Amino acid sequence: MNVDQLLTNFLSPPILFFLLGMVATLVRSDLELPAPLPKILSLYLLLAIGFRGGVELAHSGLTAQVAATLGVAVLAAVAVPVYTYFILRLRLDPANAAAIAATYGSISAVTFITATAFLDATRVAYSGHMVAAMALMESPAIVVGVVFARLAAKRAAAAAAGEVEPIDWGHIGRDAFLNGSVFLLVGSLLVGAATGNRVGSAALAPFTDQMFTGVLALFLLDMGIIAARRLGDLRRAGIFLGAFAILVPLLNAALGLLAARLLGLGHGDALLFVILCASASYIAVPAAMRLAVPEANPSLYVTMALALTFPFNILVGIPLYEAAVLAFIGP
Amino acid sequence: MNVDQLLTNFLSPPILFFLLGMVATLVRSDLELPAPLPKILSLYLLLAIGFRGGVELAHSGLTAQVAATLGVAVLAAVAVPVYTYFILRLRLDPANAAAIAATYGSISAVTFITATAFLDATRVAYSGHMVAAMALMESPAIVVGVVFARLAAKRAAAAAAGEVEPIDWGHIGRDAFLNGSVFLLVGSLLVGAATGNRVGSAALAPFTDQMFTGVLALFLLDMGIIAARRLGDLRRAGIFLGAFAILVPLLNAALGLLAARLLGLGHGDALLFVILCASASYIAVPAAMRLAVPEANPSLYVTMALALTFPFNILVGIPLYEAAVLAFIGP
Amino acid sequence: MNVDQLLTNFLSPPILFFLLGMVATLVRSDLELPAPLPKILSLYLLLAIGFRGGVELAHSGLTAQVAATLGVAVLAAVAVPVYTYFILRLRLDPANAAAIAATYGSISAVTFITATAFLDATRVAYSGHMVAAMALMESPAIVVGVVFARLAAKRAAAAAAGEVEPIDWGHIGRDAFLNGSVFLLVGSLLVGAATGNRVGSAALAPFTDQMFTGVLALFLLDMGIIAARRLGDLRRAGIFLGAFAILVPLLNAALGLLAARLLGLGHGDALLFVILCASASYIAVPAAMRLAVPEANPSLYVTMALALTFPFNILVGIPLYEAAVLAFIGP
Amino acid sequence: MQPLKKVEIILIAPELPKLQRLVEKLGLNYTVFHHATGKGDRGVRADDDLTGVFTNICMLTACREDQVPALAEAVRPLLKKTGGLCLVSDVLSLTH
Amino acid sequence: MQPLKKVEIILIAPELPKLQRLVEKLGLNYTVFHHATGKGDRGVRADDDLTGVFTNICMLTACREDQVPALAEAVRPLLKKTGGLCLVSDVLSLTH
Amino acid sequence: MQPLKKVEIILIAPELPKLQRLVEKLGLNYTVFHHATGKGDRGVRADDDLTGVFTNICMLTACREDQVPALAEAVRPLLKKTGGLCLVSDVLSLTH
Ligand SMILES: Nc1ncnc2c1ncn2[C@@H]1O[C@H](COP(=O)(O)O)[C@@H](O)[C@H]1O
Ligand SMILES: Nc1ncnc2c1ncn2[C@@H]1O[C@H](COP(=O)(O)O)[C@@H](O)[C@H]1O
Ligand SMILES: Nc1ncnc2c1ncn2[C@@H]1O[C@H](COP(=O)(O)O)[C@@H](O)[C@H]1O
Ligand code: NA
Ligand code: NA
Ligand code: NA
Repeated sequence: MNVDQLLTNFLSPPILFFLLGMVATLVRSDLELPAPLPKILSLYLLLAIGFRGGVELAHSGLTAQVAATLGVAVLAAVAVPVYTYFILRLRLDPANAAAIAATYGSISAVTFITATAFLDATRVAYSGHMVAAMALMESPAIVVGVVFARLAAKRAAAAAAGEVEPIDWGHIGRDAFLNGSVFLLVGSLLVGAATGNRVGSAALAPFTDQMFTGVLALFLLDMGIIAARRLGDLRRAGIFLGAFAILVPLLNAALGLLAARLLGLGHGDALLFVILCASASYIAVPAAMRLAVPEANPSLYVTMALALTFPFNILVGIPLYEAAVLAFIGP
Repeated sequence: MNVDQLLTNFLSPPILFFLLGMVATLVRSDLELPAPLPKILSLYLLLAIGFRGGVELAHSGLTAQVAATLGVAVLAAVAVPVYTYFILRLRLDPANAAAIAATYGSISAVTFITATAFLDATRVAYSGHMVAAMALMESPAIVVGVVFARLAAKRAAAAAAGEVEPIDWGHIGRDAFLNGSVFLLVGSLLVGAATGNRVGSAALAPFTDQMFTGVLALFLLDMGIIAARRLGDLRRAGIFLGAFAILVPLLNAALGLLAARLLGLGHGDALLFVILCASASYIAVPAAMRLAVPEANPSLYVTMALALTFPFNILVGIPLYEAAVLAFIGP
Repeated sequence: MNVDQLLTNFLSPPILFFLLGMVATLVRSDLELPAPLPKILSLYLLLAIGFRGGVELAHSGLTAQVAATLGVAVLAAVAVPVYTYFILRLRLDPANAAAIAATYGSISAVTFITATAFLDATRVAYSGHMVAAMALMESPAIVVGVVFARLAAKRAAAAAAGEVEPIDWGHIGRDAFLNGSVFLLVGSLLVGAATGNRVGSAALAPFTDQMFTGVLALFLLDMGIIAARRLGDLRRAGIFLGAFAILVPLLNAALGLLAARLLGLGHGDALLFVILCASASYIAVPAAMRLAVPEANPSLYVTMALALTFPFNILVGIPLYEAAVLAFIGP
Repeated sequence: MQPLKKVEIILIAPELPKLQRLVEKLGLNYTVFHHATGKGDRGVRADDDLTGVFTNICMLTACREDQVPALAEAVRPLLKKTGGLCLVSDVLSLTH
Repeated sequence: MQPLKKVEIILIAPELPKLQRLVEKLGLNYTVFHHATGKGDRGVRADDDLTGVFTNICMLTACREDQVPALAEAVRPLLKKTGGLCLVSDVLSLTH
Repeated sequence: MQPLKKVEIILIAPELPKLQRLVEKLGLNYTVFHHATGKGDRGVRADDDLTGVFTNICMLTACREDQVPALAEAVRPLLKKTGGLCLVSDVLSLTH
């Protein structure tokens, strides 16, 4: 990866505000974004990225390649938590293995959004259906994770001849496919797709487009603050999970790059697909796991995704994957 | 009403986000806008609509027709709660009758704003003093409602030979004319009118104009969520109040249309005047009634306005009234 | 000061919204901006003014005059709390004297920002490093104030032969230089300076520039509300502190004007330097004093800065100082 | 440790100013918790009503036993009018 | 003044709907305090996790002594599953 | 049901980290309620001061009787410095 890409990424306001947030925590400044501002900012980002993606989708329309991309996206979202689960079981109990597998099988919308900002800054085109791909990749891992956890619990209960509470699939499905962030993303995508070709949608543009980078910067400031707060918990995670939080994203990125190549994705779409595979969820999945798999320890799965994988992806990952895409797929 | 009007209204992002919010609640997604975001959004909308109306008022100035319009607006705001009170007394106790009458005598700023967005989308002009009309129509119904409730309470107390706490007019007046939403709307209108012809005001435009549709969409998303939440309470309201929540707005719209015709209002202003008459308050009035008429049941008057009248007006009402205006007043 | 300047300042939306807020409280309207909105707005203003100043700094670069200005700024920020402390000791105990001295030695970012809005409206140029000057002037007074308070406490304890808790310099330094508002202002300045000459920074402009006046207006609305709420406490402050809250800013303004002349600052920069000297802190300093000097009474130092000095500066001060700058330094 | 009575008053939010005035008239210190939701005889009080007047506040005041009756009398009419709750219990207060 | 039991239930926020359903089934009135943070055997619950599901709520319900056992039984499984606290104490309720 | 002491500590918000450190040193679990306003000997604490440092927090901790003295000693200096309140009462804790 050449120096200029690194700089373009590093010297972009959003990234610098992320670092600023980390510094704030490390020097023990009392800077913080008062709740519920972070929640509000993430709602805005989901609405805006969804709506913009939908509008572009309305312009481009659904092609065979689009369908193929979406299919592969779902496939990846199911495959990743399965293979990672078995890796994790080498060291962890089923509950924690399942929760972490789900975390890395799902995606991080903000990582994706930061990558789109990088592409915008480097004037590289990407298509709206990648947002649809992101939406489709958020939920499957949750279901996979919960299933693994429950099956293990069943076996344990059977062994102990105790009884286990029956699986409430309706609840799990709701957590997976209807949780606030997934629903808002998909809904905004549909609204954008439905109105994209009509005059009305233009009226939303100043809100969804012009504010976008600014809100992202503000949100990353907060992400930096809370990511740094969790650095302390990393010790508890240990060397195995620490390595996992860096190596598995790299591996998933490689697999994603391969898939992108086979799908014949262009430069921008390829990078976004790679970042989706490499990213880990710290919103939708933890929210679901907290209730569906209460035995799992949040300070493991949230910390890994937030304090290691997220910073790694936006600071090192984006330019690294960009270089790989250029080398492997071309501009 | 021709299909295209319906579509222009339906396929506008704000309306679709409203429907999205309703769906979110109906499918039991946990999507919600964290408090105090909805309050913040409504403060913004009142400030923006007030300021923009004031600026336009500064440009157009006060004419005889403007004065006449404002006079008729106040008249309507006094007449409606009076006649509806007696209709409601057929079935309800004085307290609830008074609260509901006040609700329908007053107006809904967001319904008005949604109508302006519709006019913007269909490129129909309207004038700034309609915002002044809206401001004037918000309070009178509150006073009328409280007076009816207190007089009834007095009679009841006299009959029971018990004593009734004296009416605190100062408090009622403050609730009616100085409650936060009315005050901000009027104040912003005055600020806009005072600065409209000076360079300074332009600096506010990006904030008050460009963000407007986006914020409206976000607010309607929340309105959809909370409106759907109250659908369950409708059963309690019963068939009489259910019919009231649809028919009275239609009747008021018809009266409003007549008045608009007599006032010689143009297309845009006529539609806005009609929507003001047809709309019911779910912010200013409930806030006032809750304290001034505590015996009245909020799950009646809030639910009717929020779960029936508001959705009816923005989904069906706007295109319907538009068609009526076109037929009865012309483009 | 000629009438037109007064009008340009008075008839600007931000100022009128400030007055609107004061009126809201005085007529006992229940209008208020729900927490944490005011905190959010001030975070935005600090981020935006910092970033914009940094971008301009990146364009202009550091000159000898810039360095000189910053040096004098720090000097002023140290000198003012020292001399005011001894004035205040004539009537007050050390703790309150120290807290008030710190309040007037530091600056008010919002007063500064309102002045920049005034300059923008009157099309007068000013330079980005004035934001750096503001950042440098925020903290020193806090240290000075705490030192005075602690030395006095030491003497008292020695006299009473009691023991006094040792000064926690790390904590004081953090409160002074790393408190949220200072940190965000400086950080945003650095981010702006680092990215100002790169394409990426432009993406932030709509957020930091176009929303700016609107957010300022909204924030001043809240400032008006809470300033008026504290008018009642003024009685407790008494005539001495009342006079102090007006005369000391005027004196500091005069000294600032002299310094600006000696530094050879231009029209815009001179006005900003004067307003910095004249303004008093009601955020960073109170936050620090509350913990470092708990014996001091907040309803004195916060009330003076918020209910007297701030309104005086933005309503009368800005046009007054502007006239003085024009007379003493020229256009 | 000084024995006191802890009085907790749950009231609808917009009545808080009135409650504060009358508690201050009795010379009592107090703490207020905001944005509480709840359900009572008069129905649900949620936080999603745009008006902000439908949430509850909870005022906690620790006072001497002999101050309770006056407080109770002062609060009762408020509870009568818009509903709510007033609980009294025994506590020990750490003297500092 | 009527003697009642005050029951305080601290639970993780997203379980609130379930808790409300089961308290309402017992016909009890209640007040809920939101956005509480804390530390327990299962670690810290802060308010900075973007998901909003890691904060606690505290439900306060004043009920008759004979209603407590049923409430306790109903709450126990929730506490078992996601942790929390349930405290019972004596109070006098101001009758209005 | 296990008999415990309920300790409620009201303190100015920015002192919370210090309070948490010292309660955790005693190995106690706790719950914190935020953004409480109030009035005490040192004046009013409202939520409208832009700094956010003038509101109160209330920490609730249920502990064994023998843990109370140490807690009281640890808290007293904080109360002395910036004011506040510390109340102790008897509760039964639902064992789960
Ligand atoms: N028994 C109770 N326990 C706890 N909170 C109560 C109780 N009764 C009433 N409340 C609170 O007081 C508010 C008003 O009560 P009510 O006047 O009965 O509608 C309710 O919304 C609850 O927050
Ligand atoms: N002894 C206690 N005192 C106060 N709050 C507690 C106590 N134990 C648990 N909690 C609260 O209950 C939540 C869950 O507790 P736990 O299940 O022990 O992790 C914690 O986050 C605390 O807010
Ligand atoms: N008797 C009391 N009852 C309830 N809250 C109190 C009491 N005394 C003090 N407080 C709370 O503690 C804070 C500081 O008290 P003080 O140090 O007396 O100013 C006040 O703002 C109140 O929130
Ligand atoms: Na992934
Ligand atoms: Na109406
Ligand atoms: Na100063």
